[in-house]
Amino acid sequence: MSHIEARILTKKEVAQDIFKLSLFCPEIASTVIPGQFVHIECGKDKKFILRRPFSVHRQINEDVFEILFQVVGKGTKSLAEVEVDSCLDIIGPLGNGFKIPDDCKNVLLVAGGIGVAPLVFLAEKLFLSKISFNVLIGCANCQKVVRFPLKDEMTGKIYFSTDDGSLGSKGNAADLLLNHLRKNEKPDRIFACGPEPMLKAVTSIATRNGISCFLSLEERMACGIGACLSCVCKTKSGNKRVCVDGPVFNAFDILWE
Amino acid sequence: MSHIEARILTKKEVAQDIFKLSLFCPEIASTVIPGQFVHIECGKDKKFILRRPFSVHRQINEDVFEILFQVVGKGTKSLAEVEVDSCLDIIGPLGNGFKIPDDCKNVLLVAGGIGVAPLVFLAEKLFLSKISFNVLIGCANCQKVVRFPLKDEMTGKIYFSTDDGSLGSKGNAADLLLNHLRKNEKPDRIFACGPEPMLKAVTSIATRNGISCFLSLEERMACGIGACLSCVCKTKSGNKRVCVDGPVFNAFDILWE
Amino acid sequence: MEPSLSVDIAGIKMKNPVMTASGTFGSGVEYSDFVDLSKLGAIVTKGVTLNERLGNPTPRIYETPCGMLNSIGLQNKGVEAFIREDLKFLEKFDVPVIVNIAGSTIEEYTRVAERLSEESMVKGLELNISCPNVKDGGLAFGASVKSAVKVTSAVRKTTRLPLIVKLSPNVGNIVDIAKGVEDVGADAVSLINTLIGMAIDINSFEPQLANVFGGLSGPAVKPIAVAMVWQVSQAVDIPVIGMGGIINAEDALEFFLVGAKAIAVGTANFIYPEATIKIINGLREFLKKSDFKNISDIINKVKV
Amino acid sequence: MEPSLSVDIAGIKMKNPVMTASGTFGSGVEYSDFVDLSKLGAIVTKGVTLNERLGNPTPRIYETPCGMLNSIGLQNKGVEAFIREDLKFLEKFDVPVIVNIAGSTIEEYTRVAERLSEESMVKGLELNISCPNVKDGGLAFGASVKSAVKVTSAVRKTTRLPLIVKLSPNVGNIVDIAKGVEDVGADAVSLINTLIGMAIDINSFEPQLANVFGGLSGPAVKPIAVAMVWQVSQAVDIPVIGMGGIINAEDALEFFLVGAKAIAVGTANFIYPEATIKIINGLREFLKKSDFKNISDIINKVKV
Ligand SMILES: Cc1cc2nc3c(=O)[nH]c(=O)nc-3n(C[C@H](O)[C@H](O)[C@H](O)COP(=O)(O)OP(=O)(O)OC[C@H]3O[C@@H](n4cnc5c(N)ncnc54)[C@H](O)[C@@H]3O)c2cc1C
Ligand SMILES: Cc1cc2nc3c(=O)[nH]c(=O)nc-3n(C[C@H](O)[C@H](O)[C@H](O)COP(=O)(O)OP(=O)(O)OC[C@H]3O[C@@H](n4cnc5c(N)ncnc54)[C@H](O)[C@@H]3O)c2cc1C
Ligand SMILES: Cc1cc2nc3c(=O)[nH]c(=O)nc-3n(C[C@H](O)[C@H](O)[C@H](O)COP(=O)(O)O)c2cc1C
Ligand SMILES: Cc1cc2nc3c(=O)[nH]c(=O)nc-3n(C[C@H](O)[C@H](O)[C@H](O)COP(=O)(O)O)c2cc1C
Ligand code: FES
Ligand code: FES
Repeated sequence: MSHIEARILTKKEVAQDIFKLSLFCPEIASTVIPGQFVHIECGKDKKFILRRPFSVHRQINEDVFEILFQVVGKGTKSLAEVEVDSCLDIIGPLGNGFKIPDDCKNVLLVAGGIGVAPLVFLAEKLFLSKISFNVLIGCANCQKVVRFPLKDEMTGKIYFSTDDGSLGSKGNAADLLLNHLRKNEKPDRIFACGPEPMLKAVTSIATRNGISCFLSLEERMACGIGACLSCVCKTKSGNKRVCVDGPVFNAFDILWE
Repeated sequence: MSHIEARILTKKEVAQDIFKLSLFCPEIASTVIPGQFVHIECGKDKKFILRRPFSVHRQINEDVFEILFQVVGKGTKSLAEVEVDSCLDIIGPLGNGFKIPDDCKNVLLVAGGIGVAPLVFLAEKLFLSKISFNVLIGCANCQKVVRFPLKDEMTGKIYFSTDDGSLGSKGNAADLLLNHLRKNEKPDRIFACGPEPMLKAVTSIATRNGISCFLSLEERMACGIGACLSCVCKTKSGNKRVCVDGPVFNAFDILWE
Repeated sequence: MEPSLSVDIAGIKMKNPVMTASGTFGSGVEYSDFVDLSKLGAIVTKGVTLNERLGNPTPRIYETPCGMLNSIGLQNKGVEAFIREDLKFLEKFDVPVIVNIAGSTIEEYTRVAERLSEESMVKGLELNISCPNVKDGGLAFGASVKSAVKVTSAVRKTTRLPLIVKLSPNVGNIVDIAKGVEDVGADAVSLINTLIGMAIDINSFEPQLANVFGGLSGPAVKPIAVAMVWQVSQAVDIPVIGMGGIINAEDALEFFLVGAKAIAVGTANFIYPEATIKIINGLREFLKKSDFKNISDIINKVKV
Repeated sequence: MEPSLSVDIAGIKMKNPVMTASGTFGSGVEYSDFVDLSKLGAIVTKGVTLNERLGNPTPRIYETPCGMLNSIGLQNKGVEAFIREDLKFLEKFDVPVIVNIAGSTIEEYTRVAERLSEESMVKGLELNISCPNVKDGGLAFGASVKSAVKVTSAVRKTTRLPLIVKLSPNVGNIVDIAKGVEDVGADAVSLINTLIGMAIDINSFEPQLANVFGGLSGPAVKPIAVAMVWQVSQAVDIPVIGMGGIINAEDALEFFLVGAKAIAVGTANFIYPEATIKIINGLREFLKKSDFKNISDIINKVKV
């Protein structure tokens, strides 16, 4: 875990209000695993005082990693305005990350909206581990769709759905999942990330189909390192902190409110 | 009086921690008179919420004016970091300005430190009005000295003093004034701007020598337009607001605390 | 159809629920270059006392994180000069004028109230019993239920004008005080006044304000103000005027949602002289966008 | 010569006057990657109750202008697990541990205090009678002189450990409360806890916190905290521990100048995990630069 200044190498608006930053930061890039996140000071100016958590989107090499984020409020707005070559104050890598069991052969990744961010990193790791996978992505509309940068040689297929049907099938990620399970071989495990209603729906589908399922959760965070207890979620084994006990949890352990 | 966005045309560090900005702002540049000031939002980020007042340093033409400022705290620090071509949110022109009576023939300008800012504009007006003048400038040291950009054809002479003797005579602006009055013809009027102790000293010298004397005062300001009553000074005719009743006052009216 | 912003606060009819906060808008004249005063819900003038007051020594303000301290100390020219000059100027505008009044004794409050009640221009009185900036400026009155009730009922007897009591946040029991003044005839309460604060210059070791203490205002205090407005609006039946850190329409909406029937804009005027107008327009836009017909549709509609 | 930062707070010897604020530093373990815990003046742990508490539902925090609201609600694993796990971990560091305790009843306070007094690792107790986030979490105790005195004297009888009482700013008479707890044996007071606040999501009309109210902390509250520390430190003879919005050494200096003998760092830890260490270094630099030999040379030295 480092607290460090990371230089911004590139910045790009990859879809409507969705930005990608690549950061030079060997301390984090060399050790991070998929599902982990970084805690970023989004404005030096102290108009907002707390950091904001973002998943690591891709590990480019030992020195560089990327984040992908959507502008939703003042912190992300300010982050979208940073300049290339300036530095960000970052703490990371944080959290537990996605665990891929050895006997996993066939995996399904399910993303809702910006939930795609950590799954790209995971897909790349799956590819390296020669585990086959498919990707289901639900988005609001085609303008919000982020390219899922699979290398050509990757085995995974990507399926899209949009709420308005402007790309892929019409519907949300859960619809897409239902449909996919109907037509395809049952995966060994589902990894999902996205808004809470979608995660709930995915969990219940996984339950009904008896598929192991892991979710990356989001909660508002202050410290990001387990001290403030702001980010708890209820689980079968009591309150857990999303920042250190998660953000990835076994879906069947979560007690939804 | 306008509330307007002014584009920054140039920015320059003209002396240690002293910056000059030129601003494109016809509304203000075309109407401002020497001694008036502008009220500037120094950071869009709201980390500090109040504007900061700065004298107009020069009227370049009908469209452009300059300010000259010293970095002393967070507002001026942030202002020193603005980028050329970005815009500043400005209210102005504010305040009464220096009055030059018609029978004025020979004027003395006395500046302490950054107090030089409004006097350059005044000097240029005096030159255009064909009124002869001299300038006395006291500074901390030679690194803090700002060039007083008199046109070659201008009649005025400039004398410097520094606290450490690194430029001109050793001493402060009041010493310089005493010395000057001893050797030269008595001016019709003194215009002075600088820190309070210096203004007090100048006032007492002017009093003893029976010279009319006008001062540009500084007080912390919130509104800048006469509403909040934060910027008052005591005068023989009661409390006056530096922002609208001043910033220029007859030195003999001021009741120093 | 344009949504309706008009409200009636204790009989004062306002085009919209956006007022100016006392002491931050002068008497209106200072802002008339930036704001068409007739477009405001109401103008609340700066605090007026019986006789002229010079206020506190300078420095009188200091900026703090997302806020400011002030210790103006009720500088004003006294009620007669106020009527002669400030009220006179406001005659040409079509906007209700509410006069904020302060005093050192109950008698001073009642005399000022009586005098202002003779002026047809005055549409309401706001009783400042919460100024933290002068030893005798009313904070004492606002600090306990007993004294707040005493000054309110005394003023109530001298005027038929709508009477707004401005509450102090520097108390443990703002709800009790609100109920107390309601019981003795206050037509509305307004809150919050400033919070007692202090700042030190670590180079000179001197307080940043000549008066040592000052009143904290601005965005920093907004969460405190919203909480108090919510607590008070649940407890009283008279209208609540909310203020404290309102910079934009979004901020104002928080106050309406927790029960404010009108809001006042203070420190924001210093930052953006047109803040009041921007807030009025922003509220109209919000209602339109969300298909509300009337500002009252959102008042007290927080889901708790 | 290096200036001396060491202080003695009610018999607790500290290398420097920089403590952690309860609830913002976990039990220390969470920060041990960033901070050498042995370098701190003292660690004040998060609030401990007799039995495990689950705390409030989420969202538990919300950011406000230059501040934050929290409604954690005293989540903790209870005093036995705390002793077993957290205290155990802290054994390997050379730093005084002060345990913040809370309860719903006086009996709960005394039982927790009694139990902790058996542990040699515990160098002091901080009585949280000011948590605004649980109905029964002590705010009731901190709201009046009478109840503050009652719980303080009860705990006093059960422990010989240095007893710090943490005061609420949500009162009109913090000075009276401070004097009251001093009279019944408090060895020090610490202030301020958080201010009651609220924020509304104007899109969903819901409060930003599931618990509706939260406690405001961070730079926004600093001027309020400085004013209260000054008022209290003039009124009591026991040491005052100052906190509220301290981000850097300059902020800390304001508190020392108005009479704090030590300070605590809260919200700043979330922003910069090394904030405490930076503040300690900053204080040392300041003393050196200004030729002070001892931190006590600046305590209570504001020129008023
Ligand atoms: C472990 C983790 C990983 C994340 N990874 C990504 C990512 O890769 N890309 C991405 O775009 N976003 C990610 N998020 C969400 C991201 O942190 C929030 O969008 C961001 O904090 C909002 O900040 P803001 O200042 O723009 O919004 P604010 O103005 O603070 O609030 C706007 C909205 O965002 C919500 N929000 C605020 N903080 C959080 C939070 N911590 N988690 C969820 N919602 C929040 C608020 O409730 C509000 O509805 C992640 C969150 C977590 C907890
Ligand atoms: C009418 C007027 C004209 C001015 N013209 C100029 C100018 O041309 N060039 C220039 O460099 N400065 C000028 N000043 C001073 C300038 O406004 C302050 O230096 C500036 O506001 C400091 O802001 P800050 O945020 O950097 O300092 P802060 O961090 O706010 O404070 C740093 C120091 O500056 C002092 N200060 C803060 N506000 C003011 C103020 N309004 N006036 C005086 N001191 C203040 C503080 O007391 C403190 O000691 C003028 C001030 C006035 C009132
Ligand atoms: C400079 C200044 C002067 C004030 N003068 C008065 C006053 O005379 N009477 C009064 O009742 N309130 C006065 N107030 C308090 C404001 O009316 C308002 O209650 C407070 O500032 C909170 O609102 P805000 O955060 O929007 O400024 C004053 C506030 C400021 C900042
Ligand atoms: C997330 C959070 C949790 C807190 N928990 C406690 C607590 O358990 N007990 C307590 O006495 N104070 C608690 N506090 C209050 C702090 O100790 C401190 O008094 C307050 O935050 C002001 O300091 P700051 O502005 O530096 O944060 C908590 C504060 C925060 C922000
Ligand atoms: S964010 Fe502080 S415990 Fe998770
Ligand atoms: S700055 Fe407000 S009256 Fe002068």
